[in-house]
Amino acid sequence: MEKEELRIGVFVCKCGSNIAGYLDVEALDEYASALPNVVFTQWNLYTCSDVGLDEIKKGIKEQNLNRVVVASCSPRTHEPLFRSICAEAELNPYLFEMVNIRDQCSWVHMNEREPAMAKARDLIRMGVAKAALLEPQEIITSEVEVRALVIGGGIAGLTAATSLANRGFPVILLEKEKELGGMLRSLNRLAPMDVDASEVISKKIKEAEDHPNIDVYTGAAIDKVEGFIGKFDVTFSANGTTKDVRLGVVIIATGAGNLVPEGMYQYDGQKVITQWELEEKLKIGKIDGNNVVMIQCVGARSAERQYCSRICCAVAIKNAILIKQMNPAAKVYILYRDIMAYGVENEEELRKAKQLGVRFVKYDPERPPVVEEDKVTVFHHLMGKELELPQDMVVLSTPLIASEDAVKIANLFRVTLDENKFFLEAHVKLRPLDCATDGIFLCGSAHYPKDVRESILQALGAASRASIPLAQGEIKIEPIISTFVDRDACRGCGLCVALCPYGALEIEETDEGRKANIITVACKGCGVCAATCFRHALGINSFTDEQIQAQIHGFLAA
Amino acid sequence: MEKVTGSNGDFAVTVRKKARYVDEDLCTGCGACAEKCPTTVPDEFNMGLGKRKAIYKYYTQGIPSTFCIDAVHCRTFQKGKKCGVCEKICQAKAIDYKQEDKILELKVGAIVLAVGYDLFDAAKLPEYGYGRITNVINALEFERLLSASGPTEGHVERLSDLRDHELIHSGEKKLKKATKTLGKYEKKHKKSSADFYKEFTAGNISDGDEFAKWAKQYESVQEATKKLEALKAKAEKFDVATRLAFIQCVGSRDFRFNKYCSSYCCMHSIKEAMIAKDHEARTDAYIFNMDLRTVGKGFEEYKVRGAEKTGLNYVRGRVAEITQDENENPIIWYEETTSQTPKSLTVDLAILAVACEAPKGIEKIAEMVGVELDHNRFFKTDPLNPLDTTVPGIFVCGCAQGPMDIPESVAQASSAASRAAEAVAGKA
Amino acid sequence: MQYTTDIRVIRLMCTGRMDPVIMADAFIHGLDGLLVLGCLFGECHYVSGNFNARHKINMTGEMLAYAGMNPGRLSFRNLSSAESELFVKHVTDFSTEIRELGPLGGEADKVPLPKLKENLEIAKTALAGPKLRWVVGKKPVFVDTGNKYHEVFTEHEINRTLSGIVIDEMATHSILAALQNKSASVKQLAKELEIPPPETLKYILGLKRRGFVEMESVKDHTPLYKLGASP
Amino acid sequence: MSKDILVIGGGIAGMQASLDLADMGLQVHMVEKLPCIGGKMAQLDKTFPTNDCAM
Repeated sequence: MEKEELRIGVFVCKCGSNIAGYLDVEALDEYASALPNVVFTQWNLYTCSDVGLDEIKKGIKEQNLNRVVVASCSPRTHEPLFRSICAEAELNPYLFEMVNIRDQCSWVHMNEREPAMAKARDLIRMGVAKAALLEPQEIITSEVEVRALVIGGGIAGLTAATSLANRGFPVILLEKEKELGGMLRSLNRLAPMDVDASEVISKKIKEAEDHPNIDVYTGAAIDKVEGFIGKFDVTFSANGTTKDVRLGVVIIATGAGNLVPEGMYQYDGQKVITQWELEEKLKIGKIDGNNVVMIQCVGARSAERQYCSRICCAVAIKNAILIKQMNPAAKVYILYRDIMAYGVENEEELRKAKQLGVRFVKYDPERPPVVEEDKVTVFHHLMGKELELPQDMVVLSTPLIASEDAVKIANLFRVTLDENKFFLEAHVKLRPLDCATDGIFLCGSAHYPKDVRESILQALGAASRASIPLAQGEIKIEPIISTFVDRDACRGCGLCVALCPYGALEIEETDEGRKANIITVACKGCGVCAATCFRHALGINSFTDEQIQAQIHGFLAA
Repeated sequence: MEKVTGSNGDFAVTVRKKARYVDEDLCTGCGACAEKCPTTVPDEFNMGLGKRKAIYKYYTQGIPSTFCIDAVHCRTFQKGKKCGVCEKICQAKAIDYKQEDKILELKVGAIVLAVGYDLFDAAKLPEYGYGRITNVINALEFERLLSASGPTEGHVERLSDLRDHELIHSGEKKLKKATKTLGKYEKKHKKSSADFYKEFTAGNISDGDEFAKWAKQYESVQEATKKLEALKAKAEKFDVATRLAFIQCVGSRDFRFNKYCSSYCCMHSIKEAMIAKDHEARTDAYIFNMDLRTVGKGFEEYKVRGAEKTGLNYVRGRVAEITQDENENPIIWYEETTSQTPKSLTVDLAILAVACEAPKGIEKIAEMVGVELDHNRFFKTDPLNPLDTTVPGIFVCGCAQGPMDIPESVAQASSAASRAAEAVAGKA
Repeated sequence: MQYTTDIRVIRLMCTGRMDPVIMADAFIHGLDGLLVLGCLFGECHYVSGNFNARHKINMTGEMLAYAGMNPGRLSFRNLSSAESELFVKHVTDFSTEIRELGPLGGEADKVPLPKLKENLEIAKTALAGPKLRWVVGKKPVFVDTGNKYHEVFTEHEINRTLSGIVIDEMATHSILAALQNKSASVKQLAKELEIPPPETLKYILGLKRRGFVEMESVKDHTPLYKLGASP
Repeated sequence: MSKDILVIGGGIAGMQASLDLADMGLQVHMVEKLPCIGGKMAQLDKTFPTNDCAM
């Protein structure tokens, strides 16, 4: 590339009295004019005002400036504005550099005029030194295949698929079982609405199956996944045939599994059963005997499985109520540690259960209940004495555990699982429905145990998140990302690939041998790769080694 | 918002944009105006624990980052005084006392109600003494004490200590002024006040109104000095608050107020206790609870970590009453249910985990948009269509639908977005 | 809020961008102190960038200390974007610490100028080289998922290995620098570089094996070494 | 018929809903009664369960 003559323009802002009250802005302007490559300088009362912005445009046009430096406030608030002004004047916006002499100088050194001036001069000199090395960059765009993949045909997957389809986006829905519906198919009634689970799920299934925008594949398995947001290439087989499809986004709704409490509390699946098995019995309306004892936190909140499965208390309360309603003479005990009846409805159900005569006994995990042939012995934590409860049936509340397919799906899509093998969100609060890998979203119990209402909520939310790239049709990326500064040097060692937190690097075989390939769409520009590469082949646009060093040298060269 | 007409897919909304009295396009957010503003008022962002000016930014990192004038407190607006300091100081010429409310007419296809929640007013529970006992505060107030950007820069101090510091500060100011007055007498009569007072009380000087005034002034200065000294001596012993009691279910799971569980308070208290411990290693925190509802992802682990690593004490039992001792330390009276014994515990601060309630004014909004509320005053929804209100095209998210934590609010917000987008696509 | 005028801020997207070479280079150009400020651990806006930064900064600090610089001149501290008071504390503390240390190459540093800068140049070359960068780069992988043979290492083990490599790298690069203009025997090198002769021999043999040095001649039964023709 | 959407409330939920909708290409009007958006979350110091900063 031919070296053009550098013509740097420096604009120094007074920011009313915010800068000018503590720094001699006109002297800074004069100082800047003597710096290398600086051909034009100007001070403004407010550089960000319409007048100031026009001056920048005029400078670019009339003085042929090819780099612009503004010494004012924080790039956090004003860099986008100044960049867009450069673009309006047909200067590449990435040839702009901002120097903060307000928030980091005049405001914080109000009582030290001379040292503050020295600092302001240094900062401007450093900014000019970096500006001299700036290179033009172009916004990167990548097309998005307008089609979504939803993995899992339970309540979450069905809801997400239907929501996207309603918005007009084509959806492929994969379910590993022969039938859609997931867990809800095996459940009896749902609280607090008191409706049949099968009714709810049949309606959802019909809605999805009849939807012209949804292609449903049951008995499906995913074989291979390649690509990234906007262009996931997925190979799957369903009912003996294999298909290749390209998809823009993916929603993971693979649900969860049930813990079978082998070896705990005399579990036998007959007289000592799980809540899951109780649902089956309730469905056919056959409960033997009058004495039912439920034990909470079986295999949960323990050393080997520390988490609380969230829904089991509500499930136990719901089933206790159903038993009481079927047989008011029944004696139902719930042995618990903490009753997790969170929220409005669950607390109401808890109250209802108590009113119906369901007994709640708090037990200490140090002294768990003991199940025997016809009784359960439990130390009542609050009464401080041992109780013997006769039993005709013991129901164990076991946690939902991660689906057996979680690891496989996670590996295929290169997304992370948490320590309990549930799918991990990108950020607990800011991005609770996104995976860290762009273009992949999650919902339902694949994320963590959830009830029906919460699964529906999350599914709609995931659909919302997934619809964004689909609606935009393309992805725009700030070009401040990883780039090759010396591609020949790269030997394809793969160190950068191992360290990249975004999976934005891969190794490919090229005519010149093994080389790293930057997946620009996935890169966020943190610079870990550049700071690690021992061949010094990688850099970050607008933050190259040379640019950073120019700033440091600029400071020290005073 | 003033008025809503129309139905699904076709709403006309009237919005009143309140005057800020500061031109948002001109204001650079520099803050010179607030520095010079003479009017100080309690800061609602800091739960009244800090101070702000009558021209202010709601909080430092707030958006928009421009300032606005609180016309209720501003001298120019209220007393018709010729203040105008902010107008003079503002170089951007952004102050506009004549700015008026603007009425905007919007045509929209869907409405999302995200009106949030209010905190339960703990003063309704007389037994906990909130509002009466200085060192009983609510969880959000405690949050501001913990915050580095809060009124104490993150040092957890007893509110009574903060009050005493404030008293010392204002007392010193008053004393300075009173001493100045004494000085005037002294100068005039070329006599020290002490000498004068000796003579005066001995009856050597008797006549003259002025002397009586002087003597009175001297007496009050002496008294004020004594009080101030005593207060200062007391303040010297002030330390950060290390004994903390967190009281759960204040206004929640309570038949007198809200029967429901507010969902997030257990975790909130555990978090506050952990952060307090983080700030000050001597912190000894107790969390009084009926059940610790740690039902979210990573919550139970967080609770266990709180006990194991930071030594929080989880006490099962509902607190019966809070009183205070002679040092204004709250005393927590409770039954330790695991040993069936009544007990008491003296702490530096009692923090009430107050319930999450539907916000004030929700009835007005509900009426305006025509949606129904449930019996807890939250917007009514069906668990199987958890975002849809009783009016098609109007959706709800966040705590306006019921208490929930941040991740749930964020997820629900996305869900409501989905529903709203489906609605304007004609498919809701 | 006011703080020291001693600091100049250089903006990076993430501390993960901190290249050991840039850090060494800054001191060579006369910087007295370098403070890297990043997100709190577990709150990195770039997922794991600050963990990477910590590994690199620790290693670089060790290397520069080995080169004779006071390790207090390079520091990594953490805060969130809302903690302005903490920011002030960090920069004020650091400024005080550096003022106590005085200018680079003074009494606080083990090696005085100009020798210190020569040593730092050698350290920079070593920091640019593959060995340290590879091991420090792989550190998170070794600690989290293990090496090729599924051996997972503790952080302590990796740090011990790294310390060893720092010493080796500094020594070998010192030898290479010493041989730049002349040939020398193991004994001469050992004396000049203050490395025990057996160690020097080990490094020379290692360098010879990889072609970085070669034997020039034998004088008085003592081999003389020079830089290799094609490393 | 208008495709615009009105979001009432500028707390975390209102902001997230607005951002999602705007990202989908829809015009969003957000109304907030206080002078700044951010809601109650801005008043929080750190947030559970990761103890990261609320800002």
